[in-house]
Amino acid sequence: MSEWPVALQEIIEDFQDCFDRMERYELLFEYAKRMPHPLPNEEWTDENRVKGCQSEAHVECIIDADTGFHIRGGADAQLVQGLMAVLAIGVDGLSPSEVAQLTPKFVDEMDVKASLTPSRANGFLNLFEIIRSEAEKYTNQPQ
Amino acid sequence: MSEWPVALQEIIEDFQDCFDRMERYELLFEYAKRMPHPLPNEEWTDENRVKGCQSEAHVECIIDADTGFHIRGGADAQLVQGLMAVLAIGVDGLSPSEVAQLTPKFVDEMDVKASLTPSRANGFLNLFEIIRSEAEKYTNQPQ
Amino acid sequence: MEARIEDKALLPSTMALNLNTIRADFPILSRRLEGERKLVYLDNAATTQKPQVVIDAMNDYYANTNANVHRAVHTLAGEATEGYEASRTGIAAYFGAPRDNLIFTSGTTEAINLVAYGWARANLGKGDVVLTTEMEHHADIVPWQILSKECGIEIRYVPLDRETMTLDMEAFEIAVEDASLVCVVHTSNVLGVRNDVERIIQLAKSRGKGGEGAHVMLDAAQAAPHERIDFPELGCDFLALSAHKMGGPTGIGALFTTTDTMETMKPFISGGDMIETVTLEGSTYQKGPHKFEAGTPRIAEAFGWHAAVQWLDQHNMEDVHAHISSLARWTAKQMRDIPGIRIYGRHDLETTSGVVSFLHEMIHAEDLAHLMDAGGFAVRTGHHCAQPLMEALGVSSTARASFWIYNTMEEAEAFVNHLRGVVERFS
Amino acid sequence: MEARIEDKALLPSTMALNLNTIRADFPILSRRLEGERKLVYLDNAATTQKPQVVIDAMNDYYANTNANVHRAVHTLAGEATEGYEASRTGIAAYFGAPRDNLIFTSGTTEAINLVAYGWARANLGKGDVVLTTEMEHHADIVPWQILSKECGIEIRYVPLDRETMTLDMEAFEIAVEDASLVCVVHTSNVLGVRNDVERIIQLAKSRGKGGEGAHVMLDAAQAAPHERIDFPELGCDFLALSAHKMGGPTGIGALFTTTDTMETMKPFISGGDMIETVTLEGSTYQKGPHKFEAGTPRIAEAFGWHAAVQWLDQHNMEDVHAHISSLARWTAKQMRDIPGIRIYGRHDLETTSGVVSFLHEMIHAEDLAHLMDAGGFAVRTGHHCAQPLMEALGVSSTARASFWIYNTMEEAEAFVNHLRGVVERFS
Ligand SMILES: Cc1ncc(COP(=O)(O)O)c(C=O)c1O
Ligand SMILES: Cc1ncc(COP(=O)(O)O)c(C=O)c1O
Repeated sequence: MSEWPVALQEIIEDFQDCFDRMERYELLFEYAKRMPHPLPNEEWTDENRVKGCQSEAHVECIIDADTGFHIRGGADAQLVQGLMAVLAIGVDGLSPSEVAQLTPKFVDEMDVKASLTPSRANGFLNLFEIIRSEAEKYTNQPQ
Repeated sequence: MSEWPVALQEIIEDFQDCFDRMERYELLFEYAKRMPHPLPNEEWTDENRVKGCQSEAHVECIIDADTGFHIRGGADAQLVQGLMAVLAIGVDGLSPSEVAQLTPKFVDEMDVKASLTPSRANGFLNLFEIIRSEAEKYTNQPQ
Repeated sequence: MEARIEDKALLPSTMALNLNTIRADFPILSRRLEGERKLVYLDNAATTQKPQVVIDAMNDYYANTNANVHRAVHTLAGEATEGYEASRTGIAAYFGAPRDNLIFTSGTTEAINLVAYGWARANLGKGDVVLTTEMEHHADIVPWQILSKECGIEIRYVPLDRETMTLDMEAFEIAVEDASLVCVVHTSNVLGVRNDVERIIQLAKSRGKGGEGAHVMLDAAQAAPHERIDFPELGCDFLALSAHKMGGPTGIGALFTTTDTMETMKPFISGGDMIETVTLEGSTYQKGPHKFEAGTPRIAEAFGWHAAVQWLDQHNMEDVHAHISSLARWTAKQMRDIPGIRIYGRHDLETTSGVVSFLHEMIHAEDLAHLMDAGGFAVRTGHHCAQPLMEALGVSSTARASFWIYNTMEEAEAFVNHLRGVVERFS
Repeated sequence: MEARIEDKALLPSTMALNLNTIRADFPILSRRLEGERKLVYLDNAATTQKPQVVIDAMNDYYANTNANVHRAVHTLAGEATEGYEASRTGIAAYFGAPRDNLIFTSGTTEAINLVAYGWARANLGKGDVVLTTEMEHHADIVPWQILSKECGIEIRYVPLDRETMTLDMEAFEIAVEDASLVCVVHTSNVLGVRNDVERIIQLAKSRGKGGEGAHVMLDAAQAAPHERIDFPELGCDFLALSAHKMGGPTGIGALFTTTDTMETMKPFISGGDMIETVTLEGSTYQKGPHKFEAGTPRIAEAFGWHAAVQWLDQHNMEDVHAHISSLARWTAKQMRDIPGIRIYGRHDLETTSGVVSFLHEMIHAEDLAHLMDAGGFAVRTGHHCAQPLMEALGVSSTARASFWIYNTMEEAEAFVNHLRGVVERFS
């Protein structure tokens, strides 16, 4: 099951080292600052909005022939932005087909899921699904 | 507490001799046939209707200077008519002031109350109250 | 004459249900009445009893989870929201429907009012005909009468065929052509008759509104406890239900409607939770069922109803129906032999539900109900909120015994015997 | 800096309540969250927890009594009807009102909709002004917006005085003169502010509608759990409430209205039980509250709510209010010392309810609620169904801690300490 992309695997381990929910939240706040490709507020639109989040969250995917898959995103709540950053760092530079094959199960391994309320979890799943299906569009692998 | 008018006291004892609810119902059916002054269907009007009964029940009071207080009444359900007859026989010929002082407690002593549903009990209490207040109007005793 | 045991051959499928375990699930069935009399509950068409799992689900909600749902972050609110929305999913699935076809209401009555206020007021007007029937419950008559005064729709009633005690389908076929909306009771709460709803829907869709197709609303209050209803398969536009008639709690029910139709509905009850944004100038509404669910929802009730459909789902509803229907048909058959008893309904049809309406030619219906109650038998009497049907039957009320899943052949026999005794003693 | 114990001198009247026995009555309060953390439930303005007696009353109803009410003859139906109507009497009496002033609804939201559909649609039209406020819950805004589109009434809003965080009463005094109906929230669910409802009613009655006197509707959803409301004494025309905010179950609430006003109301939700007679040509309606209570009522819920008012009635509501209010005021005072925290509301007034709305200048409200939840503290975040008020406050949401009768000083201290820790660690 630990067949996660390397960067994601590292993040998972980072979270597994946390002692409790407060520490995991602290780490998420940390990650929120490390969003590799932030999406500035001015670019937040209805189209790139993630539905099902209570707070505002926006995301876009870029696929670059040379550097691979990238997520641009931003959120007003830090915990949301933290989750977004985990994903963005975890998949940064992968091929679209690698991203398309990802499952959201890594969140379980991070032990963060229990700390997410259902509405937050839904928001996260929506986010994940946006990214996965976006990646799928660009993937050459049919099926 | 057994300060009931003689006729009513006899009826109460009649009911107390019953073995169970079915027997009490049988007795009420009997009494239904003994309504001293029946009110024929043709005389059933909105004015003399007893509210709060599910079935139709109608009642009128007559006060005769010589023969005293009398109840004329009729109902389509026999149990209602039976209760009406108990009351009508029990107070027949009393003075209005005697009737006005009556309480509906005699029904408890008859053991019939437990056999009355609340809506039926309400119907009976309405009936009783119509008769009592009618009697009160004709009573010389003030207060 | 005692109930004839050989007639129990009518009851082949009862075997499929384990009535002992079923009865053990319902705490109230072990209640003793005055004089240690056993309760024989035969008022199921008014409301059914609740299995312990339903009571427990609500208990557990209040004792461990209770919080207001939606827009919530804390643990309890998260659990409550999850459970509430899982209830929507589970209940909808029981009716074969996607979760966003289910609008929670306080019952069938509010569900039909939602069709009237939410859909009909927005989509019908002068010249439109709402076609309903003489067999309806008041819940499917009065809202249309009120609406007709307000916006000029015309109401027409398909008559009861007094011979066959079923809807006059020839009259329906003609009347449907003018109808914009057809509102029919799926299964009658008085006669136990199941209308041919498949045909009604098919006719309404193919010939309704001059061939354009009419909308169809089914009042399934009495059908849901009897058969497995698949909302999408039926193909009607609206389906109204109450939880309390199918083992669930009071205070909750549903209107099922299709996504397309839902989009043409105006908000009805409004307030919090159904809006997207509110400004002093105006508001925008949520999409889907939430648009019609204003305010704090019936949270505990949703948990309870969910437990009820899960409980029902343990059983094959065809077996359940066969059991209930054959109890009712056996009982009706026996009752016909009691002098002076007259039965209303079609108890020769296998589709008939658990309802037996009856009268005695001499004993007033209300007296009958009292005399049955004295034996522990809970039967209802009155117009059953169907005065136009009473009118059609030429009576002002009936007594009604109605069976459900937990009733037994022994109860049916005891009922018939007690009734026979009552008739002998009191007529 | 730790919470200053000496400030507890603010809490003189807490002594009057035995919090240990009170807490023992609420099963959920002994629940442990993830990691054996104690639950500190501070989301009482959204919904309160339920004492065991309320849960038991509904249990007992379902396990021993359950039957449909009214028009009923058998034992269970009689007991259910008696209990249901005793609930109406008991709940009405708790609010000082005769039983036939109480119309059961599914909550405050439906109660206000009943005023809009049942009274306003029948009595107001073009040229009439409905005066409400910027402080309202959406339940007291959206129904008026919908009505205004339909029948041309005009809505005006009394502004919030942003300085004092109370209603701008000068603006009210002027605006009331044109108003036919005044709809005001008794106690704000966001600010905890109690409006001067006595004066509002007095002004509306003396100066409203050009001196003729306006009708007044109070949204008492947040007031009922806080103070003893005497409906006749208040002298308003409508009072809307929810059971679930005062220890009762979900799915039930009430509209109180006077006999005279009730007579001027049209039926709203229609169907069985609210009619006198139904014929194919038309129907006549019942008198009194039944006219507005169509269909199978919320029977178990009425039993539960009745138990809740009986439970509350054991306590002196002035002590209860003093306890809750001083907890909230103490907490707000401590919180003002936490760097970056901003409080919304007037916590210098003794009339303030148990609500403390707050924000941190750096930490998003939703993050704050998660971080508090991690400590076991259930607080809510969002617009609290009061977007116009948020707009007036210049924010899009707040975090909100709200106290009720069972909350303790220790919980308030723990809350302040955890919040201080969160702010230190996360900002
Ligand atoms: C002030 C106020 N009004 C109305 C409501 C709506 O109450 P309910 O959701 O119970 O209908 C609430 C509760 O959210 C409230 O706080
Ligand atoms: C056929 C039918 N329709 C509608 C209703 C109304 O249901 P409820 O009272 O639960 O709203 C009933 C129940 O009385 C019914 O039997």
